[in-house]
Amino acid sequence: MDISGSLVTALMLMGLGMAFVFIFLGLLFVCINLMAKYIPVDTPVTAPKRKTPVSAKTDQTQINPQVVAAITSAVQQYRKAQSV
Amino acid sequence: MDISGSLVTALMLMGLGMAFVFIFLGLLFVCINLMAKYIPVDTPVTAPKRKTPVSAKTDQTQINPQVVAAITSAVQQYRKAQSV
Amino acid sequence: MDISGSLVTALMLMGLGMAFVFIFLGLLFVCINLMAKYIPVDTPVTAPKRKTPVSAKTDQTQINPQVVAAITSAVQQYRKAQSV
Amino acid sequence: MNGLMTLWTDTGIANFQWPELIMMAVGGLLLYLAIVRKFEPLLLLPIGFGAILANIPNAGFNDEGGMLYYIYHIGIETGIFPLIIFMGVGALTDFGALIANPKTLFLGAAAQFGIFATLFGAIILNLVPGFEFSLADASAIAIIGGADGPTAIFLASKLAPDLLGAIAVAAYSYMALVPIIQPPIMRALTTPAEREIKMEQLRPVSQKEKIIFPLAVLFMTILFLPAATPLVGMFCLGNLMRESGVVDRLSSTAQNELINIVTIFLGLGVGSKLSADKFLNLETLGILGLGAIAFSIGTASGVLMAKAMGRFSKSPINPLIGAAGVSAVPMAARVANKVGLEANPHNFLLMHAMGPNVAGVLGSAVAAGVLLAIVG
Amino acid sequence: MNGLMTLWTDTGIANFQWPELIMMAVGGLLLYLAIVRKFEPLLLLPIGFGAILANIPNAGFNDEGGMLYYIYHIGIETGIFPLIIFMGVGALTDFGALIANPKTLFLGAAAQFGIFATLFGAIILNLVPGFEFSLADASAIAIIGGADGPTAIFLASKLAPDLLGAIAVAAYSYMALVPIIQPPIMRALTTPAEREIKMEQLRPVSQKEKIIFPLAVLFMTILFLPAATPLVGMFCLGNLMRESGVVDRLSSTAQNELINIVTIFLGLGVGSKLSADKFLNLETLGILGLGAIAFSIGTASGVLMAKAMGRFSKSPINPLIGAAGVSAVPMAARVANKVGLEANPHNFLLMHAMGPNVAGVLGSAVAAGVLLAIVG
Amino acid sequence: MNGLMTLWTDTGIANFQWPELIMMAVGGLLLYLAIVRKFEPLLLLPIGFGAILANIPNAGFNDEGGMLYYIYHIGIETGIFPLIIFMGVGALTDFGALIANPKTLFLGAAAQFGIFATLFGAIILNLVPGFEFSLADASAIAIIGGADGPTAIFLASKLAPDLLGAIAVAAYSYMALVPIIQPPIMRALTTPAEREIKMEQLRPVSQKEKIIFPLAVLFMTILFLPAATPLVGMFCLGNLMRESGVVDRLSSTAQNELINIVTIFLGLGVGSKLSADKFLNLETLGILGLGAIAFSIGTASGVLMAKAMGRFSKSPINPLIGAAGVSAVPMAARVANKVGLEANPHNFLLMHAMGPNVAGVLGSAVAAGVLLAIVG
Ligand code: NA
Ligand code: NA
Ligand code: NA
Repeated sequence: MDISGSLVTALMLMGLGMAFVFIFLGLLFVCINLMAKYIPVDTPVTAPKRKTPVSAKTDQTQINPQVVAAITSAVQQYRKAQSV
Repeated sequence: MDISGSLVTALMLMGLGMAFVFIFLGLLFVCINLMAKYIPVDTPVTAPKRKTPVSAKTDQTQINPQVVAAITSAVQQYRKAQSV
Repeated sequence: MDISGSLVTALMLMGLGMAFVFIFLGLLFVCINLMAKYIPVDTPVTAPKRKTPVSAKTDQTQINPQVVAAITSAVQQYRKAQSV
Repeated sequence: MNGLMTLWTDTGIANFQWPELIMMAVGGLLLYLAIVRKFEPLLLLPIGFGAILANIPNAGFNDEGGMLYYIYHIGIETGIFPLIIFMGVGALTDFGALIANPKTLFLGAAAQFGIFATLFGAIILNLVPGFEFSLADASAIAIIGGADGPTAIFLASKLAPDLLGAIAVAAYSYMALVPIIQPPIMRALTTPAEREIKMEQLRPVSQKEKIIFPLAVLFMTILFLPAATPLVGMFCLGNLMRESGVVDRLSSTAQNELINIVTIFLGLGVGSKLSADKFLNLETLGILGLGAIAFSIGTASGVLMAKAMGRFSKSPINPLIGAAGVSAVPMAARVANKVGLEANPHNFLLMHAMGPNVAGVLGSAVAAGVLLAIVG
Repeated sequence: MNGLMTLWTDTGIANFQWPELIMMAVGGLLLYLAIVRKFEPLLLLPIGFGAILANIPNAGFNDEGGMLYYIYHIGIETGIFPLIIFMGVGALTDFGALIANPKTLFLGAAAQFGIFATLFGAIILNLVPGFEFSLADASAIAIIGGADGPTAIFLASKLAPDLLGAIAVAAYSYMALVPIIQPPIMRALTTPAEREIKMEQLRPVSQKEKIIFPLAVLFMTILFLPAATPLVGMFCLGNLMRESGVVDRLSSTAQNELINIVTIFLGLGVGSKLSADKFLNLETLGILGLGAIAFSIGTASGVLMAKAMGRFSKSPINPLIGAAGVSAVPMAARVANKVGLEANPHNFLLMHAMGPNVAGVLGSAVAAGVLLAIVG
Repeated sequence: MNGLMTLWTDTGIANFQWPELIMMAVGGLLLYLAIVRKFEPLLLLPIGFGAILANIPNAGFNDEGGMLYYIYHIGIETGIFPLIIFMGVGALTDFGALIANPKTLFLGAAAQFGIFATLFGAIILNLVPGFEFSLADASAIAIIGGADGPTAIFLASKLAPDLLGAIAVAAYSYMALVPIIQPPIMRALTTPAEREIKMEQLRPVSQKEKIIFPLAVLFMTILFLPAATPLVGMFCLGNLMRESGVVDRLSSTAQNELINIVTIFLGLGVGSKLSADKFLNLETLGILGLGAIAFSIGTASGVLMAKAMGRFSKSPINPLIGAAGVSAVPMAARVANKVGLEANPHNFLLMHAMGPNVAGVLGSAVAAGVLLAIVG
């Protein structure tokens, strides 16, 4: 194929491709809006709660503030007791 | 093969198969009883202790009662101290 | 190949092989010495700090002495409190 | 405009035909069962997804060079994937309850009657016009009664690859339905008094016994049924890795990452066999019906065997645990426990039911070996 | 002395030729970028290492029977490795931000203009003597603008395997360079006032929506673009495993061990295509140049689209998040956040930019499907 | 009754022959060593199990279509499995002690004399009627002296696949026996005063040095010994992933899940080569004898080299650490530490012995490369 033919094909691909991408994602836009409208939000899922592999760690992190405080204070008491 | 032939074969398979399964698991029954008789139970393994991947967690769980109690009390002390 | 020929080849391989191994590791010796000379040791990496999969555990171990002491003491206090 | 035509003639819309649409709906149904109803989701989710992918027109997942083509031919046709899963199941299985109460082996044996009765039933079904199950087909269908996914997939891939999709779907669906299928049968065949029977506490089992057990099973399979050694061998390897205590990192990998990886691909590969021409026919209905029969007969045989044994046994046997002999680990054992709790809220049968439950795994592997040796 | 000669004639020293030396230096450069500059090290480290191994004289890594030969033909030529990675990426992706603000889909669509403009550019480049990109070559090069590694590798392996090495290297290098390429373009196309725009907080998204979303995407791909189903299908499978919540162990394995294992081998396999005869030519320079253009045009398109949408939208839209539409997850979203913080230190755009960011992944998979359907 | 006959003619009982029975006993012995004696259980357990499976009459594990057939031809014949294991070993290896005290490289070099002396010994053994080791056989046997499993398996799969089973079993058995083989030799060649020598503390090593080290090793292998690049290359890739600190998730996977998965299958595949016709012959006895000699000579060479170097070195060298040069990581280093503690309870040699220990890994990979280049 000569270059000018290729250029025309490429231009056609550009138009067709962008149109297709927009139509596709546009239909998805419609889908999501329908979902938002018809699916009850009775059980709002707070993002970090369900993620499997992360959860284990996150949960630990969530406990941390208390535990860390507890352990810190215990360590301090222990040290005080020892340094006496 | 005609159907009646197949049926005979299937019946034969049923008898043979059930007999084989019973003989096989029956011999296993004998094996286990021999094991129970001749293997000293000097080291009774309590189930949850050796399971590999679980063990790490289980061990932690086993410590838990103590640790949880400790941490709970430490947290309570810490809170009390703070609320003062 | 007759045996005596093989033996000569084997002897040759022995000399060649050992020479090669020594030359190779000897050049590596030179390399390491050059590295030691020209690479500043401004950031000395203490071994256990960077090892990925180990690190998680090691870090925990490093905290352990303190934490264990703290928890032990907390447990003891808790038990004392309970036994009263 | 040439390109536009290419795109259009390529779309699913322009190429859909009813059979494929229906099969995608079947895939969607499996996803629904897996996600919403939580029916054996570890397998039904990838199977359902694979069924959808396999039936997309023009996508070529099942054609040479397609992803499902590779997965099926490399992992399932060779038998490698079910065997790896079975190794993982072995590494996950604790034979302690069985070793402590070896009588339960006979419950696991009796429940296999579901398999062989169904084999007979499948042949009888040939009397109905439209059914033409060969002996190999009938054997592969009957193994659904074993209530063991990897065993069913392995045997079907050897004896009746065309029926693999329907057989695997039936096996996993009924395994998920065990809490619905079994209790009525269990209640019908037992009196309230029998269901209340308390069993003696299990003796402790030493590590040595647990290590020797898989080796003894392997040894006997070698002696009497070499055809079952692929299945039983991999199962025992997994169990030996678990119990030996010296290769914990291998055992852990077999129980987790390896079995997970293979499960994803096994599911997709099984789903790839859910194509319209193989699934949308009378035979599938027959398979589904026979599968339900197989589970029911297996359950009944186990319960009746337990009742019979209870007559002659010194220590009491609750007949409910016989139902766990079909395997479907650990679901059937939990069902036995639950039905027992209904009769007596203080009677925990779970550990006692684990004995016949794991015995059923061995039982159906042995049955699969017999079928492979004679029919295969 | 015979042996000594054999050893000598075998050594690298005696066999080095300039092209291979240069390619090993390229491999070394990739290692440097990965380790010292931390450019996408998960892929550039194995790619760089693979490039070095592939160019060792007399080592035969790429010859039949060599390790890289197996890796390439089993994992990359078949498309299996990029598809498994894409499944893992799906399992790692949270579509919450996109579902909460679906308008951002259009930003992800607009940014794909980088792909198609580059396709046109690659054909124009044929006017320069020495360049001879076929339409397939041009399409494979253009997908660099999609800023998605697995998509680029998958498409290149199908359309232009000879260019795979250069295309993958360009794609990952530019993804790492996103924090350098994008900000000037973003600043040039926006006023300080626009960069300061605060966006409304995102609504909570229910689990049901998150589960239905990947199924809807799959369904639409089946309807309109079957050629994209391998990529989109595996991505949606991963995302469905994540969001369904019933197969957590499969989802976790897909996100961790499985994707890690495949990443090592994918990198080595891509590196194996960095051989002197395929890489050391004018075309590679063209690919690198076109890749940079693709990223820049994609960024600009996204920003301009966001500005345009901001005019007509009820809720305010910060045009910076349009730049995240090229994907390069999550780097481009972080860049949008950072440039936003420069304008207003209290304005966190990260969550808002995640919407176009993941939309860009879908957008370029769709674009790849269009190219496969028409050009492939 | 036909079926009964089929079952019977199929049983192991009806088909057992002495050679297979003996090989299964050998497999059982390996399991015993692995489980009860804890001899390198990670490999000897799957190898032993594989040996049992491979010798089951009528089970066809080694026939085309059998599981071990696939494992062997896909993973071992291609060299892929030992190379992946070697990558994992690289990711597990810390070269810090070697970089801090590079003189220990010469100890690792000296210990390789065990390899080349054994090669000579294997040829001499041909004088005994019944032995007919080719040069390739002799080389594959000699590498047992390298005390490195993956290296031995890789070399044997290339040079003498028929001997692979015996060589792998000998290599791993002797590695497990290091605490029994080495101490007498170490004590015989050293005086108590020498064994008490305290060594200087090691200098801290920077991350930069640790990153450059594997690259330097790779570079030198490329220059001087391309035949060793598969082994050394994968080892260095693993070590670079570990030390670079930028691909921790890949490094972790290479050290754990990936190496575990491959270890299971490598073991089974090696076990599949333990068939009666390949193992039950005079040559196996020769291999076992030569293996013991190789370990002993390697140990002695390392100790003597350390004594010689101690004469001329400014900083003191305890000759016991020379024994660690055979590698057998980390067993040999622990043995050096233990024998040192017997002489002086306050003298910890472990870290000092890690230097020659890891040097020995490189040394035997280089030796394998020389043998591949000249004999292969
Ligand atoms: Na069963
Ligand atoms: Na994109
Ligand atoms: Na060595």
